[in-house]
Amino acid sequence: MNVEWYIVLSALLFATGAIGILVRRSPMVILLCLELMLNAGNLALVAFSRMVGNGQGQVFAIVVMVIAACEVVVGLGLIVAIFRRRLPLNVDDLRELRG
Amino acid sequence: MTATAWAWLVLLLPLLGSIVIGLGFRVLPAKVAGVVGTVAIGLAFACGVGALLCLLGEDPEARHHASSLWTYASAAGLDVKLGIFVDPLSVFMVLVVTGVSTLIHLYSYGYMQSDQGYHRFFSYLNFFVFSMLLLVLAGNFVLLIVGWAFVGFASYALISFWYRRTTATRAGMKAFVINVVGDIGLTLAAFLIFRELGSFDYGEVFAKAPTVFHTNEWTITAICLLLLVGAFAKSAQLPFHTWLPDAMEGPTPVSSLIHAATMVTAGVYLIARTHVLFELAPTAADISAFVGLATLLVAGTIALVMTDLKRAIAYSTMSQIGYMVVGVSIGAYSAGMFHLMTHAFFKALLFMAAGSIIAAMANEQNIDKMSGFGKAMRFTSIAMVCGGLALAAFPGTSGFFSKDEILAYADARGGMYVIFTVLGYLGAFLTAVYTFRLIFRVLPGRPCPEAQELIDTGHVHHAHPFNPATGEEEDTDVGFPGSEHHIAEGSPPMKIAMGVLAFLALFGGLIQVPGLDDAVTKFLDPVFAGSPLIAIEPSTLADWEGLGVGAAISVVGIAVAWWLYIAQPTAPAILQRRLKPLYTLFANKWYFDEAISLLIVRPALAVGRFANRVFERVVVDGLVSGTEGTVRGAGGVVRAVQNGFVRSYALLLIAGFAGLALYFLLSSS
Amino acid sequence: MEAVLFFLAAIGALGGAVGVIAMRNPFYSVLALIVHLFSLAVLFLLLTSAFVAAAQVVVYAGAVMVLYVFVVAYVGGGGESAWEPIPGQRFLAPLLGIALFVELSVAVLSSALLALGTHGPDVPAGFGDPAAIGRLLLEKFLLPFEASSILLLIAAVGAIVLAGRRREEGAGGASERFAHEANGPSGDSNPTPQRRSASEEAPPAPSPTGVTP
Amino acid sequence: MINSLLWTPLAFGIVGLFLPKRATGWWAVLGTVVTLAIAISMVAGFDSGNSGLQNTVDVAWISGLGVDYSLGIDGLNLFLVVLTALLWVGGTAFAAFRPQERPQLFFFLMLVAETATLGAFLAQDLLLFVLFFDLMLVPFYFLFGSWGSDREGGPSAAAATLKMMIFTLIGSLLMLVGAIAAAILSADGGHLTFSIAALQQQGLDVGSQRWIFWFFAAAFLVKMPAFLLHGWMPDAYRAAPLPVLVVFSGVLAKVGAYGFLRVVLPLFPDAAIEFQEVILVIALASILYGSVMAFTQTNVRLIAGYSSVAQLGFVTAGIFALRADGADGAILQMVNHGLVVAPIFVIVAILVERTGTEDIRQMGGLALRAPVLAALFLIVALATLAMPGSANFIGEFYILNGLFQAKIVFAFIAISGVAMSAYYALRLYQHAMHNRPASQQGNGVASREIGWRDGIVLAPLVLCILGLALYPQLILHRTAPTVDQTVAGVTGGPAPEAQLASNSGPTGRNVGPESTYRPVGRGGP
Amino acid sequence: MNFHEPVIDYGGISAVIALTVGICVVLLSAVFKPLRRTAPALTLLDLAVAAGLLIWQWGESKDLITGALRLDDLAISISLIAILTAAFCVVVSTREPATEEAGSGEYHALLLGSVLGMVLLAQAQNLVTFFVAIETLSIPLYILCATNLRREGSLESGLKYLIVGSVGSATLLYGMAFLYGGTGSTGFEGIAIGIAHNGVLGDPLILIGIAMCAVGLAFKTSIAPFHQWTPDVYQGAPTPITGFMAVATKAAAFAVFLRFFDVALGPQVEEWQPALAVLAAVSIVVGNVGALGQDSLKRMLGYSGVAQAGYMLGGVVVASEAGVSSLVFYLAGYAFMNLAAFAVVVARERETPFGDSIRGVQGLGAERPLLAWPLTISMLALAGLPATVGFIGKLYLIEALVEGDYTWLAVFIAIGTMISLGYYLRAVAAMWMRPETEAVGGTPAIAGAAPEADPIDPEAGRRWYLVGPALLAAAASVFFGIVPQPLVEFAAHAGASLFS
Repeated sequence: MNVEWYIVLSALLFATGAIGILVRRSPMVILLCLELMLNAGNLALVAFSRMVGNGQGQVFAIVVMVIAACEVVVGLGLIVAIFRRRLPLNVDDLRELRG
Repeated sequence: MTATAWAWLVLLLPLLGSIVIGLGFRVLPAKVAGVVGTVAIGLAFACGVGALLCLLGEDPEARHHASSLWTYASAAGLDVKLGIFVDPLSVFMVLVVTGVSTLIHLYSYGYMQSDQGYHRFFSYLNFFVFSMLLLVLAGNFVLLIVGWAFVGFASYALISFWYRRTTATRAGMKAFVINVVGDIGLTLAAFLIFRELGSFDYGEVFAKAPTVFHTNEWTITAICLLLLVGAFAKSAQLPFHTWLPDAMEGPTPVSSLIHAATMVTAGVYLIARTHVLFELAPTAADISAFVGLATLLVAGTIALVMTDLKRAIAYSTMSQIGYMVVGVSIGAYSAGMFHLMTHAFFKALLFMAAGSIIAAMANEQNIDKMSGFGKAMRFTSIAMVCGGLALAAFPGTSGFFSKDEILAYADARGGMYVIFTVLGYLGAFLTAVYTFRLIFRVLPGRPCPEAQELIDTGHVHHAHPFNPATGEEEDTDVGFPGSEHHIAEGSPPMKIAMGVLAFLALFGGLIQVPGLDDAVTKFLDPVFAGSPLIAIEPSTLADWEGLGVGAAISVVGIAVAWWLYIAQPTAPAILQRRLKPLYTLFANKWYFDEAISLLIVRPALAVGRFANRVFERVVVDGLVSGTEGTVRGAGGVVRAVQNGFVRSYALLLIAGFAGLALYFLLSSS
Repeated sequence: MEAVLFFLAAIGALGGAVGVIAMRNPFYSVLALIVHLFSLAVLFLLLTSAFVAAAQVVVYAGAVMVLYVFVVAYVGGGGESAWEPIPGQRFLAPLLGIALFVELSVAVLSSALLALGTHGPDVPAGFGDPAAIGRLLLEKFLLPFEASSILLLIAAVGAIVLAGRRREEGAGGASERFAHEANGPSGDSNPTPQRRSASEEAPPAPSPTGVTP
Repeated sequence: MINSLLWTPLAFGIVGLFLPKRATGWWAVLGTVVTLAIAISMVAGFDSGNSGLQNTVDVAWISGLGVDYSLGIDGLNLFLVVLTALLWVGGTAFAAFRPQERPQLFFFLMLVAETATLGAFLAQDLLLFVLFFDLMLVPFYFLFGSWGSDREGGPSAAAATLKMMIFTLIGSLLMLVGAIAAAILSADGGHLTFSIAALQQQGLDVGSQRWIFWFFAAAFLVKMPAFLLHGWMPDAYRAAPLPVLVVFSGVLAKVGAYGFLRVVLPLFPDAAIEFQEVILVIALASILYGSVMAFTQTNVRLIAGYSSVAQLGFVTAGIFALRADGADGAILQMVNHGLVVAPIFVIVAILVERTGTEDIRQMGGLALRAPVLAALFLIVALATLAMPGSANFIGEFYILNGLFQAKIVFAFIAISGVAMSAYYALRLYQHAMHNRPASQQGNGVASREIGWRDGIVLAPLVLCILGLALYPQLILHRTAPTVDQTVAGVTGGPAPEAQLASNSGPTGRNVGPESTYRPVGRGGP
Repeated sequence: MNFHEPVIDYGGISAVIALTVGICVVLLSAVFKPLRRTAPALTLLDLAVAAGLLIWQWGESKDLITGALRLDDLAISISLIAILTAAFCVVVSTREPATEEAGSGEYHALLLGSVLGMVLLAQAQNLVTFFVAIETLSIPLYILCATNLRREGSLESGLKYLIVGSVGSATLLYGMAFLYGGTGSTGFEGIAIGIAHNGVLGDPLILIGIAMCAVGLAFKTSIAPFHQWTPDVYQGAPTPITGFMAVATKAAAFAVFLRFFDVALGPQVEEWQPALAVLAAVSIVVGNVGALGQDSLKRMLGYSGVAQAGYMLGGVVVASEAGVSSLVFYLAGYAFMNLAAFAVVVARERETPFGDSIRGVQGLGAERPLLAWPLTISMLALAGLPATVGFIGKLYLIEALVEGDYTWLAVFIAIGTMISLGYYLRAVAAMWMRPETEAVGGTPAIAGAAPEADPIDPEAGRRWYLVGPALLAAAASVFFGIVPQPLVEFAAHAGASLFS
């Protein structure tokens, strides 16, 4: 298969993730959508790494996984904290700061 | 001591007097102030005589000296020195001014007694004399303008001397502003002269002018017309005359000195001084002559119907100045100056007499309410008659010779200038009529209550002073002579002043009688020596013919007045009804005030109101608030977009990215 | 054969992704994501990067997802109300998504880079196997490698800070001061006016006041 | 020397911060007096024949950016510096005589303002000029805002001041850009310098001159303020505390006009010639509009304010006659106007204290009990309306003459402003001093003679007016050389005389000896 | 195939090591009860050490660890700014509720982590390092923003920052992927060479990559329209953290912005220059108008930060040595101005019930001159008035812009500054020109007007650890406004090092 297929696929995933962030209101799902976007990036990286034939992209992808994990951890931590504060788990209700 | 040294003294003395009195108003007693003021002017007159003698000592060709103290303002090619120019003309003016002023100071010394503003009055009066002398002695146009404006200010200060009279302050403002217009005319003329001749100095200018300009070239004409603006504003010629009648709000000595004898004749002096230029621009000269003629007639007609004593005399002043303007414009320079001198005598005299009568009437100026002062105030009435005769050019009086000399010259010059002779005589007739109208209304007849009171008690009428224009009461603490004011002709100084002037008014003309002697002409000749017009010289015969006609006219005029106001007291009323439109025209002073307010004052104020109410609010503030509004509006938008929804933030972020990406895609090769 | 695999995996990945954003219940979204991740792993294998694929399965589908499941179970994944408070969002979001996709693919397809059209060069055996990646990590990318480890530490600390129960056992005198304040004005005892009373009692329920403009 | 002149006020101000409340005012006055002394000694030591800079200071300040700390005195700024020092003495003393709240801060700001203003006048480095130009505003912002008076129905002092700040900074920020652009473009790649003299040497292409000119013009016209850009003036003037207004109206407007002479003419000569008419039109508009507004206003502050708009219009017109005489007159007029407007505001303050109102319709009749005040006021009023015989007249005379010789039509329009000035100046005087006392119009007017305190503030200023009236040459012959050189730099004419000959038309055709007046010659053929 | 151990210049990375060690030490200090109180001191010590090591390396210019990092004066100067800010933040955080809730040790460890990220970011010259660093910078901040756990605003800001920030990172990552794909390299030089010689110059692939990286960085530097997180997060976060973010994040992000665009993307300068210029103009306008009429000082400073970022972006746009120097100078000055302001806000929100609302500073001039002066100076400096470092900074930037033929952007800066007076002077006016609002007792509503609260500390306005930093920062911003030469040289070195 040509590399561009992979890239286009990743673009599709990226867009999907973006849409998800825009339409979903549960912070958890939004975190999932972030994962989607990052993974799209990973896919692109790996595909390119295959294309240019050096492993740097793959290493990058691995690092990205780690980072994604970190973000997830922190994100979930926040969600738990919010839950503890008895605030609604809905990003639309968190809009005390505005204007 | 040279003539210029004397001249500097002449300038210095009144200034000193003014400063001393002004600064000492707390310490000097009133009498001292009066004495200081009068003496200062008297000494100035003496110095003037000194200068005269110096000049007479020299040969006629050399009778002109320039002298300067220090460089006043000199940069970038302009060079203005604090310099004076002494020649027969200026000395002549100096003598007239200082002479008359001395007498009027003397008069005021008595007249203004018990006026709270005594110091102020004399300080102003001295300052005025100083300014006037500066005007006549100035050695360059800039200094001329300075003097010009100073006299304007002095007249303003003295017109609104009783500054709680709103009418007085308004009149002062009017006089000042119109005079400033005159100054502007002079200033522009000076600029133009500088542009053409590169100098402001009389000497240089008059020397260069004939070599630089062709006759009637537009520039020189423009210069002369601008000069005329100045001259007319100062000398109350049409259409700048409206301030003069209002100026009568000032104390009577002021009217007599400034608005009759001296300042208002400055215009005449100016034309005579710059005759070199005017001869290069005959058109301008003729215009000026015709304006003078028009003023002469218009003012005469108005004076016919004026019921306010002082205003009537003021109009007659205008018309007499009309004669002088005609004279100096058509080339009868020495005649014009001669009339200026005689006029100073008899007009000052008339005002003094009027002053003491008005004082006796406790400020009442309406002649309809006056009568019978002949018995009540003999001295005054004699003085008034003398003045009247001179004004009416009664044969033998000073006015008789001076006026007719002008008309004779016009006749001699011939051509269209004959018009001036003819209409001049018409004016003379009017003069005779209105002058004696006043006299016959005021002096003879059954004494009015005030006059009666004077006869019985020897006291002038006591009344709380009021403003004749509005009838509102004066508050006497401002310096308005209070009800304890007893001076009419009472005080010796006033009598002396009036006496001397009466003598001069009657016999002052004898120094220049056609065929017998011509002191004035001979003295002034060197000044005008270069002028071709001087050559025109009416024959003595022609002169005497003119004198004959003049005499006849004046006698007839007086007779008509007698018939109208003594013989047939009802006649005037009938005439008024017969000539209704004419009468209203005259009574409303030919509607000049109305016209001016319609054409200039109202529009200016309207513009001001517009600027204030509309422009400032809408445009200027609009500029501010408009931009401010836009910015704040944008701020509102930004804050509205900042709606607190994290998802819409993400939306904007991605949208921004999409836009950026689009740009880059388009710019990709 | 490879093409078939690709398409299967692609469909899987895409389906998973769509599932993530389509499912009302977060729990199902998580499951959808797991599908997505597995199919990605397959794609990685197709791209001859075994190690990444392995990491994908182990780290992601394993650890991370477990974490998710736990949290979802803890906070309880309530569905979302259907109506959209932000005007235009529902319409713009897909539009932008599509625009994004179009732009990206245009960029890729219109690129002059020939290699894109190829399968990629023939790579030596062992390309992308643990040894190769390991060498890269320890030689060229030593620093990012170490740095990311620190990052993990920090994230862990963060998680503790945010989620850890550290109210009762105060940290030093200072936080004792703070502890008594905690149940001072802040405690439920005296609700101050600004407080959202609705969101007080029923924790997860979306509060009405939240969405009122 | 020049450094001490610049920094003395600041030094005194800082010390004053730590003095007890009562002492601080007098300390500040002392500071201003010392400054004045230094300034006067500079005049004494000034070489009037020399057109170049004198006792200059020039050290690198930010070498990285090519900014130097360079000061200097020449004909352009000499007397403006003296004026500044003088008016500050007056304003500070006037304030010191009255109780101020938070006096330390007040006088500190006053003195900072003086240093900033002096800096703007002394700076010979373009950026230093811009810096001081902006810095001037800061202390005045605080003085107006904190010590000013809110107006019921109008904006608060803070709001009015903010408006002023933004307005006046509009220009000066653009000016900053313009200054940098001017330096960089004229250096193009070479050594970057902001020294005005150096920039003048390097020259600038016409294209860039055009827009940079407007950036500077904007700054200066707003500061003056010129017609249409004066929107900030009314509110600010009504809010400002009067002692501050004395120096503000007296000096700050001049900085704008001065900027034209110091910066615009030397650096952008071609643009100056190209846009001469445009600026002249603005100037005329300012003259007419300012005058008209001045004689329709009833608030004394605004009458004074709008009259300055008109006066600054004259100054601008004089500068943009682009002739030596016009520019000479402009500088003279700047000093004169400073000398008259400051006492006017002092008098306004006194009037307000006496009558309790700022509306001239409520005043009147004060002259009766306060003849001295009336006399001083009269002198100032006459000077304001450029009474011939006053230095103001010479100033306007030079200006208008320059304008007349350069653009005759403009001169005719401009001169109408003179008549109007006569009206509004006298109107102000009469309403306050003459007519029926306001007491008879209902409200009580305490007609009181001027106290010795205000006397010693007012008298020196009036004496300066009189002195200059007698000998304006004092200023003219010191400024002339520099001005001539500056203008010649624009018009390219070498010397004023030659240029005069060229501009003043038929003088060339004068033949015949420069004899004194000898009545000879036949007038015309 | 055998393993080549990479050469490691320990001197070069000494600062990084110091910070890493510091994190661990501070964390451990939290574990042992007796050491709990020492965390701030340890942090300061560690920061000092790191700063010292960096200064020791001043003037160096070398690649570290196989090109992962580049240590040069630009990196060092930016790192120093970040460290300075962090130190300030530590001091001001004393007695900050957030530190109590997060636990002093953790709080400071996270802070150090963020600093580590910044130092790495300033030196990064390799996509992977770049990405890791930027995350190391951000993730601790996500947490720190939320550390004021009992305040809804704090949590909200944390979550918002996390979500939007991750979107930004994802975009950045994707862009990096494209660049890597287009050039086959992850090193900055490699990318530059790749772009120049792979025949992909101006290729859509590259350009999209650039666009995405630009978005990612614009987000971090809060350039409009990617700025929207800024006001909310600034307002919600604990004030000391806000101060830290406002300055340090910007500094680090701009450092990599410069390095990445000027070095790696240099060949494409023609394409990205105008785009960035437009972004700069947009954020100047948006930031300034947005800040008008904001009642929350922190929010106002947030918007003003957007505007200031717009000004600074100008330094990147011109892609010249002068640009870099001016940017570094401005950042340094910006640090002083902002820190002064934030210190005052901290003090006021602790001692008044108004939180960071502008009402909190009304009448400050009379009540607390020692707080009023710093805030006044910082406002005037931010407004770019003369005799402050702000003026010189603008001057420097404008000079760079004009030199780089971006005069129109300079004009934008001028106009923006004009608008900015509208809100900076509003604060000043509140301090000096309003009657003091008597502080009715009650609970201080720390930013976001949250109900939960600590009792008022009426002495907060006199605490040395609040007044001291404020005065120092203010003094510095005046000092460098009058004697800018040292700072100018500092910046000049930084600029030179990138273009040597």
